[in-house]
Amino acid sequence: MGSVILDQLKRDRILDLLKEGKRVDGRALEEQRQLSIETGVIPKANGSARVKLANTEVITGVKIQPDKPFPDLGDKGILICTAEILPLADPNVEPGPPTEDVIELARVVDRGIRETEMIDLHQLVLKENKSVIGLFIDSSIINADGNLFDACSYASVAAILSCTVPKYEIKDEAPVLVEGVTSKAPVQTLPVSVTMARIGDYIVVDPTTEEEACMDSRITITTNSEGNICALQKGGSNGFTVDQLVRCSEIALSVGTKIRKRLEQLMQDGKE
Amino acid sequence: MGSVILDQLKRDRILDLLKEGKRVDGRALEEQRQLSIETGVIPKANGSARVKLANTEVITGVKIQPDKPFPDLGDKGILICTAEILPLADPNVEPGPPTEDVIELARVVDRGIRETEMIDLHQLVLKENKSVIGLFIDSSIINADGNLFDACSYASVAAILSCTVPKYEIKDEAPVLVEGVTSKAPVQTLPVSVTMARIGDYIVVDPTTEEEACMDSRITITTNSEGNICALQKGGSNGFTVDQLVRCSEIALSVGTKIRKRLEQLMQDGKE
Amino acid sequence: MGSVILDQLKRDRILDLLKEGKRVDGRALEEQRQLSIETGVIPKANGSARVKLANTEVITGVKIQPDKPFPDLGDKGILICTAEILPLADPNVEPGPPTEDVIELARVVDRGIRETEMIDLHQLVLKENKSVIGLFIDSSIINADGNLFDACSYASVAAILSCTVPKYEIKDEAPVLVEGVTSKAPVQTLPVSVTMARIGDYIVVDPTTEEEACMDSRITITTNSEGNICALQKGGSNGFTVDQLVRCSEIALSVGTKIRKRLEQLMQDGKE
Amino acid sequence: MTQLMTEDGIRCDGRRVDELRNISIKVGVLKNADGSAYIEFGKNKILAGIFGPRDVHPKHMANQDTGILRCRYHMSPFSVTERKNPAPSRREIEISKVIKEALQPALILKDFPRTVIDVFVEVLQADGGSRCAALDAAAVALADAGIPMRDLVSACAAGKVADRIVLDVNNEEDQEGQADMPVAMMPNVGKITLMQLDGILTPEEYKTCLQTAIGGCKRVYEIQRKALMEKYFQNGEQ
Amino acid sequence: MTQLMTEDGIRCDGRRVDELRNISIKVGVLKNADGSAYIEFGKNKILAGIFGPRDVHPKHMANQDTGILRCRYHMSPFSVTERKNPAPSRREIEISKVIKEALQPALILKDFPRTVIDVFVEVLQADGGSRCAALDAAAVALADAGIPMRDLVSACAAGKVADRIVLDVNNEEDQEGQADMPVAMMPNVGKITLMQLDGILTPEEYKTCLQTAIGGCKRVYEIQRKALMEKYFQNGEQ
Amino acid sequence: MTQLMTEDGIRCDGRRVDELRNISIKVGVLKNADGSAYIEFGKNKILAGIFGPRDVHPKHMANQDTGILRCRYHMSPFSVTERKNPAPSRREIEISKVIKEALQPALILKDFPRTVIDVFVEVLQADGGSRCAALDAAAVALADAGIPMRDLVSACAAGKVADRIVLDVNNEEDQEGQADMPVAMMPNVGKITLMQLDGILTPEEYKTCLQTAIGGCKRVYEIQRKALMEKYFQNGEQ
Repeated sequence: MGSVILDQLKRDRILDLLKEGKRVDGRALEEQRQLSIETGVIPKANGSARVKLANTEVITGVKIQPDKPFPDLGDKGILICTAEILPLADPNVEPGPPTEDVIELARVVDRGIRETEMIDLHQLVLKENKSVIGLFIDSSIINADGNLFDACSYASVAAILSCTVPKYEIKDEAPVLVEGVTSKAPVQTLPVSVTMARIGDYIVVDPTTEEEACMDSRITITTNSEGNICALQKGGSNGFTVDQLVRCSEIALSVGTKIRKRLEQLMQDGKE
Repeated sequence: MGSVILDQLKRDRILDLLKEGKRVDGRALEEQRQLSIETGVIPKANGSARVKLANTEVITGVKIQPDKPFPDLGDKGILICTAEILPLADPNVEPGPPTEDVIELARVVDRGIRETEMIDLHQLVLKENKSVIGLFIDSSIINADGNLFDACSYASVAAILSCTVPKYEIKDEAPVLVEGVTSKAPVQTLPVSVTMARIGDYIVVDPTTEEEACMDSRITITTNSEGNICALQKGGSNGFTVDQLVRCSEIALSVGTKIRKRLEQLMQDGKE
Repeated sequence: MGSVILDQLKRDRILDLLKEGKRVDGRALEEQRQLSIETGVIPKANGSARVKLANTEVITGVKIQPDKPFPDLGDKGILICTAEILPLADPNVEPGPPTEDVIELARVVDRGIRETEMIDLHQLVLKENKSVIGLFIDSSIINADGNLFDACSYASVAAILSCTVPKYEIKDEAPVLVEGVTSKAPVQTLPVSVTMARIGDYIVVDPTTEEEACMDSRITITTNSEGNICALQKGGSNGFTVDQLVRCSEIALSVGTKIRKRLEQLMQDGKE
Repeated sequence: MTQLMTEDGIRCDGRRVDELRNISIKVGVLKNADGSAYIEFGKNKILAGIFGPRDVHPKHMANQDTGILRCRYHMSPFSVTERKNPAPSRREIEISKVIKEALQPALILKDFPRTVIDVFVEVLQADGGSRCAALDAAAVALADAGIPMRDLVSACAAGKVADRIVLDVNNEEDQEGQADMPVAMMPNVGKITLMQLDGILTPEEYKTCLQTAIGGCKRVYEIQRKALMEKYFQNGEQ
Repeated sequence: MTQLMTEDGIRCDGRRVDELRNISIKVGVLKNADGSAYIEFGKNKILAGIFGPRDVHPKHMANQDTGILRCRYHMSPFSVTERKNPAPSRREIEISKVIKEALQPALILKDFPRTVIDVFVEVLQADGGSRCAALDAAAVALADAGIPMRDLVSACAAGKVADRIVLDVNNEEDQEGQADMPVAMMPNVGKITLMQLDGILTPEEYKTCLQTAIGGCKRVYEIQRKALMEKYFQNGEQ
Repeated sequence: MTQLMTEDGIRCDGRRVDELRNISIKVGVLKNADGSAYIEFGKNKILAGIFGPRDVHPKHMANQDTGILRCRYHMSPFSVTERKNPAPSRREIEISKVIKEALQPALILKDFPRTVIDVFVEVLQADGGSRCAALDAAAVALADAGIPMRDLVSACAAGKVADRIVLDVNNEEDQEGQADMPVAMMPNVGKITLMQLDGILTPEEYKTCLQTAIGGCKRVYEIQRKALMEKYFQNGEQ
């Protein structure tokens, strides 16, 4: 293969640059790539968004439909986030059931939205224990260039913010659509995830595929509008020191604040 | 392998014969193989048929049972056609989930019956939106020698014609069998599919496995009793000219008429 | 590989010993290995047991919950036995869907309990045709050293004997737990399976993995408290003579009687 | 609840306790298979087709030292009262295994290293005793494929119905009777290669039931033999 | 029930019987793919991405004598009214097959033995005629990937609505109309490479419908060509 | 709704905020595995078994340059309140991945190219913190298998309950508390190798919670060490 040697050379080059405070694509260590957020891209969905983090690109759609609640969670609506790396997004991805990487991705996105309590699920109950409203938030990654976590997370949040929630009523024990009446999703806070990679002793924000290939470990931290830390996932085959973990939480808060402002704008204006 | 050379030799030989208006098994180009249709071969099924197109042989059984209607189709009964090439039918078939070829086969058979509106599905409703009668028309191919489309299609149609439909009534919200009362299936028209292969500039009806192995493309056209064209599927890794497609539709109508006479006999007499 | 030669050498050695009435581990031919049965090992389950047959070790848990009855079996509760050879139990086992060996294992254990009518399933009906109690008896094999049949069977029976069955009542058409009221499982008889291997002309009871690797064939016979033969399964790629089959039934009865005494003790005392 | 036996010992389908259902076997019914047979055994209608010895796919399953035997017992969706899902059930997987192990002693797989013999059984209509009928067809199909065999394998169930031991349990008897014991044997070698039991038998009944099943196997053997003779000798072939 | 056509022959979306929906195609929209295109065809929004010719995995699928073509047509869960399960449905598997067979005549796979060309199509939003739109995007994406082609493949459906033959059937017309006939062709070679029909047509209508669809394909071809020109020539590239 | 803490800071299971549940570890409990351990951590009952370094199946997964690590975290159907389907859930697949990544830094896989080390964890009874307990057992089992390690891996969760940071969150606290933060570390190397968080913490609480978890890991480490010592030195083995 020779790939081991090549990988090592790439890592050396990236580390050399990091020592000078630089990255391959010219960014500062704690700088995100160019982020664009566009909503309403899938008019047939109840909500949708297209997010680009430079070359990483994802489209998320929200489908809203009545469902049965989970057992023992009869007083809450349903919220499910999924993700798929489309095979056209990455030459190394093959069609088939989700890999462990994709399952982790979807679950981290899901927890970021769930644990911050972004949506008040209690407001999505039609009849307790019998019928609730379900939000299915599906992300299709159409080009993969690193940090799928944040791209899917921002796209999911933006898609929810853009949602038009149809009204359902219970008639004869069954939920019936009330035509022409809609509302916004009951949003309580704005979760923002920030993903960082550790390469040697350096923490870089929003890693590219190239950086992910030679990183030691990865961390995704999601914060809410109140400046709290609400969800966290360490990944990758090495670890972090405690100091690094504290530093990462600070970066997540500061970078997150900038992103949140853009999402707030989106929420108020219906567009950026 | 050498199989490429062999395949080419076989194709050359078949084409040489076609130039003289002949086929390997002595048939004319637009001549079907010997067709036999036998019904009632699986007495435990509600309807059944065994069809042979020379060495291609299929057994189809119909099971009729109450079911829930599809959402948004609450005023229609259920009709589902499936097919399996049994592994004993073909040395190249392996047990396992259906391949794309088998899925196409089943869906083409299904559409031939569905699109001609052979069965009046509105008559199969027990209680609108709640309970309907389902017809499951399953074809087991027991020897494969080409043109599985027509063999499964004729067997499915004949099995439906031979059906004894049990009577169900709604009691306490649930369908209950009424013993001893049966009827025929509500048949409105007789769909007949005709499958043709293009080999070079020649169109041959009812291709064998040998002919399919060297054909350019394939077409299945289903017509109804009124002489209309109701379903069509082009297959194979090459195409047709417009003239060929018009010619194919004429062949489908003329060959179909002969087959339909035999099916009408079957419908009237309960046997050929 | 050379494994064929090695296997043959092992078989020769085992057969040589058998001629002298001995086995590799020093047992007599009709002697079981050291059996230990411990119940209540999984307090969160409704019943549980850990069984060791020397190095073969299994943990069985019983979960009891309301369920819908099977169609046409509306007057009976549900009983389902499963088994999994955990990948940590055996270097040759890989994670994944159950193999044919494991499916046979689970079904033989299931039939031993079902066919002896150990549990009066009629007593597990909450509302006929609508709601019944289900017993899910799942065995996890944690170390495999032959004769998984008997280990799983004893563990399943012991776990059932140790069960605390919660009480359910029907309210508003749905089963509701009645807190604080429990009963024993409605046990009618004690099934005991005895598994034997034929190696050459010898029948050995409770074969080890080593013996199974060179046996000709296998038989599992389950008897009930009344001394009847209630379930039987021949396995392995060779056969038995009629005399051997009669002899096996006698061994199953005599060895089974000893095991049953221990299970009866367990039933009366709640422990051995 | 059907009455399974009259006071005169006549069973629900009119048979006596020691009577087989009608059995007919046709050999060589499939064009593509290397060997095949079709059996009607009571209301059972079952096809068996053989491929092999042939190369193994996937290759890593091949064994350098011996041929391998694979078996698939499968029921068509329309073969039973309630439509069967076409995906293999746990029951079908278990029966595939016991059929394979019942046929294996009759074959000399060591003579065909690195190859596989595939036995495919399709139950077109199921009645009581379908695994025995499937085995009877499969054994004949193996012979039709020209595969060297130590002996045929002949199968028949016995059971207990209305407190009596009966030969060849039918569907109603299987559902509502007291015991069902499918048995397969190599009739000339005298070895039992398949045996199962569901139900309750005294030790004495167990022996009687086994002997009754063996009697059935031997009668099935004659029918199998005749079917092969008809194909290979009466027609003047071979 | 929507009224599908006014007395003046105006369709439910305002089009005349021979009018296409709006179509726009962008070439080279995906960074990682070897070639790509994005099409909006009415309300259809579809991406196509190409990888290859490249090594085949798993290796045993490779063919020594020719390259192979694989195709996946897939719908995002949010692409249709009721959320779609992400696992491939039987419908998606069939459409993948007919799309593959529609593209294959345009390729010269023999020139790339032992390799595969992968065509991945993702339907982000589905409207009537998604398989035709998918094909239109896939053909352009193949060209964008620099894969030698005998011709483009251009696809468009025709159908029968309110007793009239119409071009480019939309979603409502597909659901409630009388016939839908998707057609794909190599416009310069003059060969039809995909054709399906669901619905009821007289023989005369069949011919008219086919000609109508072909007319649509030719207009789609111009749009495809223009999209490729825009990328490769107007921008001064190549 | 359980009351999770009394006014005196006593938790629902009687512990103080900085108190671990009872932990016991037994080493070498499985005969067939190359290394194994059994842990009881509160009501968690978990087995870990190790095979390897050994050949990789399927072979194409082997890596010429390094050994690989595989991990399966699995729950027995009877391990939780409502019977669990035996097929692996998405949750189990994610936990398998984070456990694998938590153990990997402690191993020197480069020394075992072309091989695999398999870590199989079975949760026989689950309580809060099962992934930490699983890791604790797995690390000890790796040591028991004689696999060279840079350090042990010790895991323990902290969390927030009734507005206080607590050590070692139990099941009720996990369900109804405010935050759960599982942490794993190499105690001598001082590296955190697993960290997750579900719940809401202020930045200050985040630091306290992390330090609390680390304190727990260190106490777990002593228990792991003692368990290994007991097997390898007190019994006079090695």
